[in-house]
Amino acid sequence: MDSTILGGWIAAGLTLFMFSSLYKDNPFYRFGEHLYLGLSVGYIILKVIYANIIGGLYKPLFEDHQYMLLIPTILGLSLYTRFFPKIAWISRITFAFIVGYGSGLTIPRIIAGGIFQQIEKIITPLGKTGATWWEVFSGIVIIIGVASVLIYFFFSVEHKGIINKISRVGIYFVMIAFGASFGYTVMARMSLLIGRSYDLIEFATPKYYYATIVLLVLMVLILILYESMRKKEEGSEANA
Amino acid sequence: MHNMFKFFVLVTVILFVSSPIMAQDKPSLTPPEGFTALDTPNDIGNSISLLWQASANDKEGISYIIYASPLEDGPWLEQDRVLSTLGFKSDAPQYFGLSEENETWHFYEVTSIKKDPTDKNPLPITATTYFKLAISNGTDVIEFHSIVSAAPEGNWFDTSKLNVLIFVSIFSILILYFISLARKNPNLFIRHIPGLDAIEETIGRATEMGRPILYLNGLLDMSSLSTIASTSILGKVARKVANYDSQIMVPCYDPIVMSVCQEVVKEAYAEAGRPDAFKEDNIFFITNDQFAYAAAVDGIIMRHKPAANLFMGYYYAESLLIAETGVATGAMQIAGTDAITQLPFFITTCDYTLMGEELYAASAYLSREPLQLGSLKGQDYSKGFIILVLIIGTIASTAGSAFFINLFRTF
Amino acid sequence: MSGFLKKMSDLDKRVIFVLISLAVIIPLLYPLFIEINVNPEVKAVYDTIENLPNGSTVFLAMDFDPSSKPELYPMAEAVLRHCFRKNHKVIGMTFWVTGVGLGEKALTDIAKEYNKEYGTDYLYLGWKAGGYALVIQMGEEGIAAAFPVDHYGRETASMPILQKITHLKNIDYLVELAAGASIGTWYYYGKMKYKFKMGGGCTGVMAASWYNLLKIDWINGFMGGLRGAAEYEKLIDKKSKATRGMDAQSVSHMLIIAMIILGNIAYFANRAKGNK
Amino acid sequence: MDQFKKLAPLIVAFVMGVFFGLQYYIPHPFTDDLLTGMSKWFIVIGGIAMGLGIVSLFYSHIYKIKRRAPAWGFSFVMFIALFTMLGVGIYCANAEVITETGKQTIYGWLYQSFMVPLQSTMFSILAFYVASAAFRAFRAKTKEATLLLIAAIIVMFARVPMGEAIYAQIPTFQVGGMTIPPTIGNITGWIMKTINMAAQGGISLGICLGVIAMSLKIIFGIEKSYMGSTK
Repeated sequence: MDSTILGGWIAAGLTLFMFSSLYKDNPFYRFGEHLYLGLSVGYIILKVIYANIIGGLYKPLFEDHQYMLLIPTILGLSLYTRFFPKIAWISRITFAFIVGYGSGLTIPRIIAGGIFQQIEKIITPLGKTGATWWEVFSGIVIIIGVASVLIYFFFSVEHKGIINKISRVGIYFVMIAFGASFGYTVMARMSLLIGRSYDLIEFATPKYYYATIVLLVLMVLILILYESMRKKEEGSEANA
Repeated sequence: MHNMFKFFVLVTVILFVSSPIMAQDKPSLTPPEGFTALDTPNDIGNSISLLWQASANDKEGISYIIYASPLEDGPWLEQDRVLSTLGFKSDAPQYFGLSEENETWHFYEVTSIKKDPTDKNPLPITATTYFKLAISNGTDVIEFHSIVSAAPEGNWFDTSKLNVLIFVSIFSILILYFISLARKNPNLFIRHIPGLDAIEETIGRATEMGRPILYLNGLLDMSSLSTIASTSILGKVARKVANYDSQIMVPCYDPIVMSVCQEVVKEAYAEAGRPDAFKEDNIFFITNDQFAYAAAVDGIIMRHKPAANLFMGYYYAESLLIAETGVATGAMQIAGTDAITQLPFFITTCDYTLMGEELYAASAYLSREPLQLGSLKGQDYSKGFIILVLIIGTIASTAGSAFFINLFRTF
Repeated sequence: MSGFLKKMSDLDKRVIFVLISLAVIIPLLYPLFIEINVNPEVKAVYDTIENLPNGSTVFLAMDFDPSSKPELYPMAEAVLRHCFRKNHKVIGMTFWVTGVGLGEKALTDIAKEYNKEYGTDYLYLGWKAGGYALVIQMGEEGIAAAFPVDHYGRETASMPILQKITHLKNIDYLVELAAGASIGTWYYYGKMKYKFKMGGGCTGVMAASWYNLLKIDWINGFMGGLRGAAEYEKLIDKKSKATRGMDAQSVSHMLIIAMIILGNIAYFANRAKGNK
Repeated sequence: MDQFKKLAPLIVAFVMGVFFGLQYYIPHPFTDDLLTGMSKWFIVIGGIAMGLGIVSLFYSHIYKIKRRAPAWGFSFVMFIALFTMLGVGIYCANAEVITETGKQTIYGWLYQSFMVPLQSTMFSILAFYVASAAFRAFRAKTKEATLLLIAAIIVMFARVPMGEAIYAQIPTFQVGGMTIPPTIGNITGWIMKTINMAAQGGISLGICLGVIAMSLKIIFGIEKSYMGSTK
C-alpha cells in the first residue's frame, strides 16, 4: 500500500468527515475539526519558531548584532504582564504602539490609494472622442450611483424628503451590486465543490480500493448506531 | 504652440540660408542650452537628473551621448546613448510635476556610474559626479565642453505628494473642528442605525434564554483599523452584557487581539460594577489559519448554540461558512464589516448588517459621547465635499480641462 | 398543492444540500454535453496548433499542482490530444515540484491513447530547480544542456526528438498552463529573446488579468478556467472532464435559480393565503 | 503613578501615529529604513505574542480534559495532531517519500494528505451554503430584496453555458446599430462595470472617511477603548 493509496484514503475520509457537518454536528465532524485545529496550530508554531523567532530575532540579534531588535522583544514580552494584574497595564503600551503605528500608516495611504484613485477613476471625461451615447449614459449613471450611496450613509441628516429619495436610489444601487456579486461568486464556489467531487469519485475507483464508498457506508452505520445509543441514553435519563 | 513657432522660424531660416550653400553637407549641430545636473527631487537620494533644452537638432538618427567622471577633469566614461527624440521631463511627473513646459526639456536619470557602456555591474552613485554631453548623428561626434556636477541626497519632502498632504489637512481640520463644536453643544442629531439599536434588545433576549453571546473580531491583526473598530464596539457590547449579568464568548484569530479583548472586557465588567463576574477564559485563542478557525467557530456555534452572534471587523470567504451555521441555530445575528466582497453574504444571513462606514461609526454611536459624535458630522461634511468634487470634476474634465484629473494624480 | 407550498417555503436545508450534491455528481458521472460557445481567445490557441504543419514541436509547460488540478489538468489533456492528433512532437516540463507527477500522468496517458513513442514523439523533462535560469540555459546552450536527464533519469541528448529541436528557438509553439505567475518567466527569459509563439491557460480567478497579457501580446490566446478548458474540449471534439465540470456548473446554477423562484412562489402563496 | 499609567499609552499612540502619518511624505533614507525596520519589529512582536495564544489554547483544552467535560476526547485528538505536526516538522522535515504526484518529503506528504483535503473541503462547503442562503434570503419581501434577487438571478443565469444557450433563443433585432435585447454577457458586464462599480465606489469612499476619522481619534486620544476604557 504505497503512500499515495494511503493518502487517498486519508483525504477521502477527512473530506467525508467535514462534509458530515452538513447533516448535523456529529463525532466525525468534531474529530476532523480538532484534527485540523491541531495540525494548523502545529504548523503555525513551526512557522513562528523558524521564521519569527530564529529567523527574525535570534540570528539578527546574536549573529548580526542588530541590538535595536531588543525593543520589539521587550514590547512582545510586555504582553505577558497580563498574567500579573498589578502590572498588567504595561501591556497597554504595546497595544498603543501597534494601534498608533496602524493609524498613522493608514491615513495618507487611504487618502492616496482609496479616495484619490476612486475620484480619478470616476471623473474621467464622459464625452471622450468616439464615445457612444451609451458610454456617456453609463458614466452619468456611475456618478449618480456614487453620490446617492454616499448620501445614504450621511449620519447627521434625517432620512426625510429629498434626502430620503436620494438615499432610496443609493440603496437600490447597493442591492443590485450585492445581488450581482453574490451571483458572480456562485460559479467559483461551485468549482470548489466540483474539484472535491472529482477527488471523491477518483478515490471511489478500484485503484483506491473503493475508499470513498467503503468510508461512506461505515460512517452512515456508525452514525445510526451513535444516534440510537444517544436516544436510548436520553430515554433512560428521562425516566431515571 | 511655443515649439511650433520655433520650428517654423527655423525652417524659413534654413531654406533662406542653405539655398546658396546647399553643397555643404556637415551637420550644423548646436550645443543645447541649459545643460544642468541636479539631485533628483522627491527620491531616497540614489540618483542624479541631467536636464537640457530640446532643440532643433532633435531629429531622427541624432542621439545624445552622456559622459560621467568622478573628478572634474578626470577620465570621461561614456554612460549611455539616448535618442534625441526620446526622454523628456514630462515622462517623470513624480519628479517634475505636470506643467506643459516639461515637454521642451530633455531628461536623463543617472543611478549608477558605468566604466563603459557594456559594464554589467555599475557602481551606485553616492558622491559628487561630473557630467559632459555630446551629440552624434551615428558617424561623427561633437563634444560640448560645458561641465556640470551634482551630488545625490535624500529629500526631506516629496512634492509630488503635496496634494495628499493638503487633503489630509482639510479632512483633519473638518473632523477636529466638528469634534470641538460638539464639546460646546452636545445634542447633535445622528440618524438611527437599526443594527446598533438592536444590540441592546439582542443581549436582553440572550440573557432571558440563558445562552451566551458570541463575538468575533475578524481576521486582521491589531494594527488594522477594522480590528480596532471591532474591539472598541466589543467594549460597549461587553458593558451591556455585564449589566445584564450575561456571558460573552470571544474566540480569537490573533493572540494580540485576544489580549486587547481580555483587557477591554475586563474593564467593561469592572465599570459595570461586576469585576468578579468577568471570566478571562471566555476570551480564548483558537488558531491563525482561516478555515481551521471557521471550522472551530462552527463547532462552538453548533454546540453552545449562542443566542446572539456578532461578527465585526474584516472577513474573507469564511464569512458565509460561519454566518450560515449561525442561522441554523436560530441565533440573532448582527454583522459589521468593511470587507465589501463579503457584505452580500452577511446581508443574506444576518438580521442586521452594518455596511462599511457604519462599522467605524458604531463605537461613536454606542458611546453617545458628544466628542465621538462630532466626528460623524465632520465625516458627513467631507462626504459632501467629495460629492461636489466628483460632479464639478466630471463636468470640468468632460469640458476638456485636465486640472481636476491632475489634482488627484497619485504617484 | 398548498401543503407542498407550505413545506417549500421553509424547506429543510439538508434537502437543498442533497439536491446540490446530485446537481454536481450526476453530470460528472453521466455528462449532458450542454452546448458551449467558444470565445475568440480560446479559438486562437486552437488555430495556432491546428495551422502548424504536421510534425511541428509544441513545448507544454505544466506549472501547476493538485490544488488547481480541476481547472488546469483538463487543459493539459485537451492540448495533448490535439497535438498528438496532428502528429506534433511534445516536450513537457514543470516549475512546480508538487505537481511533477500530474504532468507525467497527463503526458503518458494521452500518449498511450495515440500510441506515441517516448523519446521520438514526446519527452517529459519533469521538474528541476532553477526557475528562469533553466529557461536561459535551454535558450542559450540547448534543452539537453539544461536537462541532461529527463524525468525518468534517461539521458536526453541522444533522444531523436531533440536532434532537430535543440534550443528553445526551434520550438514552434509554447503552451504555458499556469496556476501562478510563471508566465512572466517564460516571457522575459524565453519569448522576448527567442521569439517563439506563446499561448496558454490559467485558473478562473486569474482569467481577467490574462486579458491584458493578450493585449500586450505576451500570448496570442489562452483558456480561462474550467470554461476555457471545456471550450477547447469542444474544439477538438473530445468532450471529457472540463465539459462535465461545466455541465455540473450549469445544472447547479439552474437548480439554485429554480429553488429561488419556487421559494418566492411559495412565499407569495402563503402570504396571499395568510391575509385572506 | 496612576496618571502615568493612563498617559503613557496615549503618548506612545500619538508619537507613533504622527511619525508614521508624516513618514509617507518623506522619501529620505532615514524614514525609509525605519519603515522596513518596523516590519521586522512586528515579525518579532508577533512571534513572541503567539506564545500567549498557545498558552490560551493549551489552557482551555487541558482544562476540558481535566474536568472530563463532554467530548474531552477530542481535545486529545487536537494535541496528538499538534505534536505530530511539530515532531515531523522539527525532526524529519526532509525524509523523502515517493508518491504518484511527485517526490515529496514526509512533511509535504502530511500537508498534502491532511491539510489540503481539510482546507479545500471546508472551502467547498461554501457551495452548499451559497445555495441554502440564496434559497432562504432571496425573497421579494421588500423592493430592495427584489432587486437583490433579480440581479443575482441574471448574473447566475448568464455565467453558465446552459443560460447562454437558453437566452440565445430570444430573437434579436437591430435598432440604430444596437442589437435589442443585448447579449446576456453584455447585460451582466454592464451591471458589474457600472452599477457594481458605482456602489463599491460609494461604499469604499465612505469607508476611507470612516478610517481617517477613527485614526485621527486614536492619535489624538479621543478613541481609547483599545486600552480598555469603555468611555
